[in-house]
Amino acid sequence: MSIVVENVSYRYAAGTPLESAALKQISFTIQPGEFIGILGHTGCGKSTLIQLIAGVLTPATGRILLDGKDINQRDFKREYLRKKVGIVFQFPEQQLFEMTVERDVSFGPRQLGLPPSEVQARTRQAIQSVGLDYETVRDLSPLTLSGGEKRRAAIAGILAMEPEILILDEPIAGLDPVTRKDFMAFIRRLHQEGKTILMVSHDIDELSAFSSRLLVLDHGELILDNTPEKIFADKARLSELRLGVSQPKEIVDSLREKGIDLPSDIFRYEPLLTALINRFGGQNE
Amino acid sequence: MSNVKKLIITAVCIALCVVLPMAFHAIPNAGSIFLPMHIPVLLCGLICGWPFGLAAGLAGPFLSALITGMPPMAFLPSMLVELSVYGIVAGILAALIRTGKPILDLYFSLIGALLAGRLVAGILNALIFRAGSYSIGAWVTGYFATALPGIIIQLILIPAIVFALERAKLIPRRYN
Amino acid sequence: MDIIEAKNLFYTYEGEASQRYSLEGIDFRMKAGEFVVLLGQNGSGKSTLAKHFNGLLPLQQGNLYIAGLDVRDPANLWDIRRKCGMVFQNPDNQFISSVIEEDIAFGLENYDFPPEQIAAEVHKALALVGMAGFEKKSPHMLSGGQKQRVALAGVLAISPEIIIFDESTAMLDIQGRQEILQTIQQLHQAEHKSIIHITHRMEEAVLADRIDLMKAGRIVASGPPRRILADLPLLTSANLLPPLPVRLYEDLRNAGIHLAECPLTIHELTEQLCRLS
Amino acid sequence: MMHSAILSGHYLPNDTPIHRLNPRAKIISFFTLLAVVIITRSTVGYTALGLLLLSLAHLSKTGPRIVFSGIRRVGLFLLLIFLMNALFFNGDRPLWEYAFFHISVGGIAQGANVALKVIFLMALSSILMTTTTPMEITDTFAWLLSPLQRLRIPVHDFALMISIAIQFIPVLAEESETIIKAQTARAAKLDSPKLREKANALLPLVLPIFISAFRRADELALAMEARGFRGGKFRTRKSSPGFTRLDFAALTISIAFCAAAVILHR
Repeated sequence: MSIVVENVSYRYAAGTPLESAALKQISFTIQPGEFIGILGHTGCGKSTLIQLIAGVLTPATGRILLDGKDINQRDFKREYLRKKVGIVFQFPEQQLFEMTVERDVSFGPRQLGLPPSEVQARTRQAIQSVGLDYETVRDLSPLTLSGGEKRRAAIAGILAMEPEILILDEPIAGLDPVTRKDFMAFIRRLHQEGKTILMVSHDIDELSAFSSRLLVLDHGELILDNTPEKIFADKARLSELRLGVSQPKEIVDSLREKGIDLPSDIFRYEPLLTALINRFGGQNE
Repeated sequence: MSNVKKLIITAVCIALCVVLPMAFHAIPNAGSIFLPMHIPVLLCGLICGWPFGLAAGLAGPFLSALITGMPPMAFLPSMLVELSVYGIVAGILAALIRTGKPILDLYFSLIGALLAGRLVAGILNALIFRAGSYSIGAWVTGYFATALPGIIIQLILIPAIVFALERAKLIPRRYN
Repeated sequence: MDIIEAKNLFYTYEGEASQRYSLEGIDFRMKAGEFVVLLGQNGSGKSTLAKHFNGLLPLQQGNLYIAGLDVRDPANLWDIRRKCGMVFQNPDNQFISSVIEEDIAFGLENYDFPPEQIAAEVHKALALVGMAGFEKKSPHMLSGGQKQRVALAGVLAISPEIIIFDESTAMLDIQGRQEILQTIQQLHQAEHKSIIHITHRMEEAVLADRIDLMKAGRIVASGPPRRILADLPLLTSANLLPPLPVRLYEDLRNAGIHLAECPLTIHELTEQLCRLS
Repeated sequence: MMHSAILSGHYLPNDTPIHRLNPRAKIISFFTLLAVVIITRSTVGYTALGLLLLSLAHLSKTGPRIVFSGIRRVGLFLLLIFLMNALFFNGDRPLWEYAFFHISVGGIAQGANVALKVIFLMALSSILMTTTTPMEITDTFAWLLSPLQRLRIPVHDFALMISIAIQFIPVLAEESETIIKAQTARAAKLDSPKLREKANALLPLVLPIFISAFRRADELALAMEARGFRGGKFRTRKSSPGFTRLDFAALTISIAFCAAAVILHR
């Protein structure tokens, strides 16, 4: 299940003075099992890009291929795309509407016309997987849940369609630290279970924690497409793009400036801790 | 509900009169059938009372005509009359009708408002806007036959919206 | 003189199924010109407490004085709201006009400012937040950080003594957050405003004179950032994560590496580590 | 598509003579020209009006593309009006008849007449909306309607209501677009013929839009109260500057056009 994005571009408010090129000639490929972070300032086109990949917007130029077939061709079956690619928009709790959590989460599967037994099984599984207890919440109105619970229920609604590729637009925006940490662990577990993850965020720390590859967008252009190690290595380029680095990387860089040479390719917390322990451990014995 | 809140809810309903037709214009044959501009006006009358329903019925179509050109100016006068009557009658009936079962109150108020609105608009059309060449036949077809699907959809959507807003604690429950 | 004095506040949201107290016996004092951060997880009562200070929520139990005015006396309500301004969380839900100068004039009109003075006050308020020249622009063309600064200008226009930021940075990106934090510090240092900043982000709490930590409707701790943010067991009991430098300080200590002092920022951490080597 | 629909009436900040006009003078001229559009029937009248509108579009730096972009949106509707008149209106000099269809020069003229009126009305309102802030429009209406204040009709609250509505439009428009996209990504289907199914298919789109809109109203109510809003109180409006030579020029031109139209089409 690979996706090829082939020099795709998109224009906003075409034909008016506020017309802006949201995306210009973007090309890259998504291999199964990858965890890709998409990074960039607000307005750089990252949300537009993932909506194009999910087939919710159609590109002005270029193509998007799912297993080699162009998803915007007339003969491409929409339902097939919905089964393979799931997209969670920012603040997904806005889309809750049904009388009960069970009906809201099962909305997707029901629309796909799946047999009731399978719908019920998928709904139960999706609700449990987001950390909500199926029996207690199933008959509650989604509108009366707390902020964090609403977001979990909304995401369960997409997971219930069991997509192989999961696209997340700022999934933990506005959540408090502990809920954020739980959510990131949950998304990581989905990745370990084999789902391909595409996550949009403007928070470097979130993305660098799990992504195996980072795409950096700036004013509608794909500027960088590489592993976090390589991207964080080029500090000048990042500050030019007004993008910071992860906090652990910032610590490594400031220590190296002061003459304490830790390996420069560290950008996550655990490797930083071990490097510091090795470097200063001997000091106290 | 405080007057300040009713004022802002009406403002939001007026904004939705402009937004909903645009949003549903993109969906093939959805917009034209379910008359999106009627829903916020009827809802505003039901929830905030007839003065606010009247305000929404006047300002909604007017702003929409100015900002998006829908309805075109030529159709604006009769639309203003029809929607204002919806807002007023929905508000008055919602205040008067107290059957004890919320769904019944809503249905009676809505059906009453929809009938009254079309009746008044039909009469005024006949008398003023298209004097002479306006027969009862045209009125029935214009306001009922083609709009019937829209009416049925409104009778399903509006109560659903009211109950969802109550569940979300955004408006007070009708009977607690 | 205390600008805010609250004693024994209790509050429950009516219709709240569990009849749980959102505020359970809160005592809170704040001196004029102080910068206090209310820290705590979602649902700990931070916003409920703040909405007492400008009378948005009715005082159910206890007593409360804002700038010497007794909240119990309804006649004081408009003066209290003038002295205690508030900027909210969602940047898009605070505007009453699609032209910035008209939105900022709203507060001035409500307090019967003479019309001919309004334009000058609007210009002054916009300059205070570094948005001079945006008078004719529409709020919807702005970034999240700029929108919050315009909302702040609307509050500053009626020259309050206290400004409450109710999770005003929660929905902003890094750049927007920096803009707001710089503006807050400038208001505190240059304009001597009393600031209450409600947040659940550690790196923002570091800037305060004092942190009040809230959990389940109670203030469970109050003190300078150095003491509160370095107290790992306290933070974890309130469901909060320590700033990265503090977490590193603890993990290093468990591995037998002792830094002289618990660092709160990356700069302090680097200094501590250099001193060690 | 959505953005272009908003923009045909959206305020575009600019420094042009039309922007500098006192809103009261501008709106009085707007209504006078509105009357002219309604009265005009002759080709001479329409060409004169067309030239005026084009020069206004140019003078206000809005440019014809924006002014007439709203019309593209109702192209289908205009065609409908034109055909309805051309096919059914039995005017003079019939050209072709079949059953109840009868095309005549008179019919075609009548169709063109109605279609042109709609186009010019929309162009005129587009010029007004792009050069006048919604608040200026509401203030002017509040001024025009202020005599009603004595009849205890809360004109100022009505003006404030419209101002809040106008500023909410872009936010709610973008949000509805997102909600519709998100629900269609959850395979919400809208093409089912049966009415009951179509209504149920609209629920996942309409319910979240209203819930979110009402939640925003809640938050704005708090923000307004926090800034001292007391509702109903007669708020002191900003004083409106007097008329300048520019304003009088605009008024005389529009009145002159109106007089000419009345004489021409008596």
